[in-house]
Amino acid sequence: MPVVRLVAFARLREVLGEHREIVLPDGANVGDLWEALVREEPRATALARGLRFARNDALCSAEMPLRDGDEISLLPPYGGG
Amino acid sequence: MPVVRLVAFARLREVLGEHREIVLPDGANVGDLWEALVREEPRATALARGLRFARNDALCSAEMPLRDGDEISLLPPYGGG
Amino acid sequence: MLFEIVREPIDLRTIENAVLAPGCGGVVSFFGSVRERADDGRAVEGLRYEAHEAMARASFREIADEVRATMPEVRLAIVHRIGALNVGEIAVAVVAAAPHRAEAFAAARFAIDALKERSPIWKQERYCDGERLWVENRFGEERR
Amino acid sequence: MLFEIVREPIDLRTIENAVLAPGCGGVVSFFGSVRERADDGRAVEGLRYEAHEAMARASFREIADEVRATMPEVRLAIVHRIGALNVGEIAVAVVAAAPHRAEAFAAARFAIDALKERSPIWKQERYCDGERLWVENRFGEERR
Repeated sequence: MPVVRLVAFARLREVLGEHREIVLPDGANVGDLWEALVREEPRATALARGLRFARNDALCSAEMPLRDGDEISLLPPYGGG
Repeated sequence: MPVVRLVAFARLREVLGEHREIVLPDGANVGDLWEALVREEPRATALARGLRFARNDALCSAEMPLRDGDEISLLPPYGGG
Repeated sequence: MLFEIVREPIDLRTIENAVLAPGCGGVVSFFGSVRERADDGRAVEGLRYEAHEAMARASFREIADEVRATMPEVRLAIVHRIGALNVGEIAVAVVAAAPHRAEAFAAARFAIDALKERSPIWKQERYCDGERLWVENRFGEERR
Repeated sequence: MLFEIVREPIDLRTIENAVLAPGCGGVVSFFGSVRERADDGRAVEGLRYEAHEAMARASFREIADEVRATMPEVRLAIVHRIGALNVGEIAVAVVAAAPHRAEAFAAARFAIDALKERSPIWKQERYCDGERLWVENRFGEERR
């Protein structure tokens, strides 16, 4: 079962905390991780709009399979500049 | 007979000198002044392309009549910036 | 060439010096600073920025690579500050140096537009009335 | 707002400070400096600029008036140095501050283009081989 490290930013950090480790079933992908987080913290549901994922510092899709040791970032819509 | 002060810039300054006073016949205009200068200094002829005139710090046409005490500037094509 | 996320005040001269070269006669600098009023007119006390730092730096380098693909002579720097900023402080600086001014303008404009669209950086406005709001960049409509 | 012909080195920070205002979040600075090579590749020792100072200052103010006619919130500064300049020194600086970056970019670009076209300023290039040449701005084709 893969253990991944989660990093959340901005609004999502406020709801989910900045860092945590999560254990997921074998074969789980990034979308499954998000579903698990939303079940645990329903306030995150409202923050799905415009959400992007990154795996080990590269943007990835919700279909990306998780591997043990991955760092998964949750990136809400950007506001830099 | 109007006496005008002539101010020349860049290439024209090198040929005509920076400042001088010139006496012109009554009724002369800025174009007449230029013709008088060219007669006196034929090297100025080659510098007529793109030449602009100003009378007392405002652009003017060659048809502008000269008045006693006018300052007439000879402005070759610009190169600022 | 300089691509950084910093926590200290931004010094524009240092950034300009990083891109200047004897062949670059035209330099365009853009900097964005904290305004005293939000777009809706509310009084702003300050901002707080955060970033995915590794991805943000990578996005700056990617933006510069794209600029150089069409304008190989352009030298570019992109620096964004994170943490707490007061009104008047510089949040972001983009400097483009090029032999000719058209390229310097085009590169600086492209870089700041691309940064707002694709760099993982977030802004929280902190208003004088105590409220705090995460503000997203909108597209097709300008915020700064 | 600052419209000057100067004989001393240009300090960009002073010019930027002259246009900064708490409501202006976006600032675009253009500066043009002396390149070590002319457009034809010849090695440049330095430049010499001269100006009809009163008319040049008046043209800067006129350019700023035109900018404000379409973009009333823009604050603009235009400064040109005259006299002898060495390679690397700043000849001209245009700074535009505005609430939004699109206007700051548009104003700075308009101002430097307009200056080259209509401000009575002349440039003599002095080459390392000893030759000196008065160089005109060409239009439809860029020089810097």
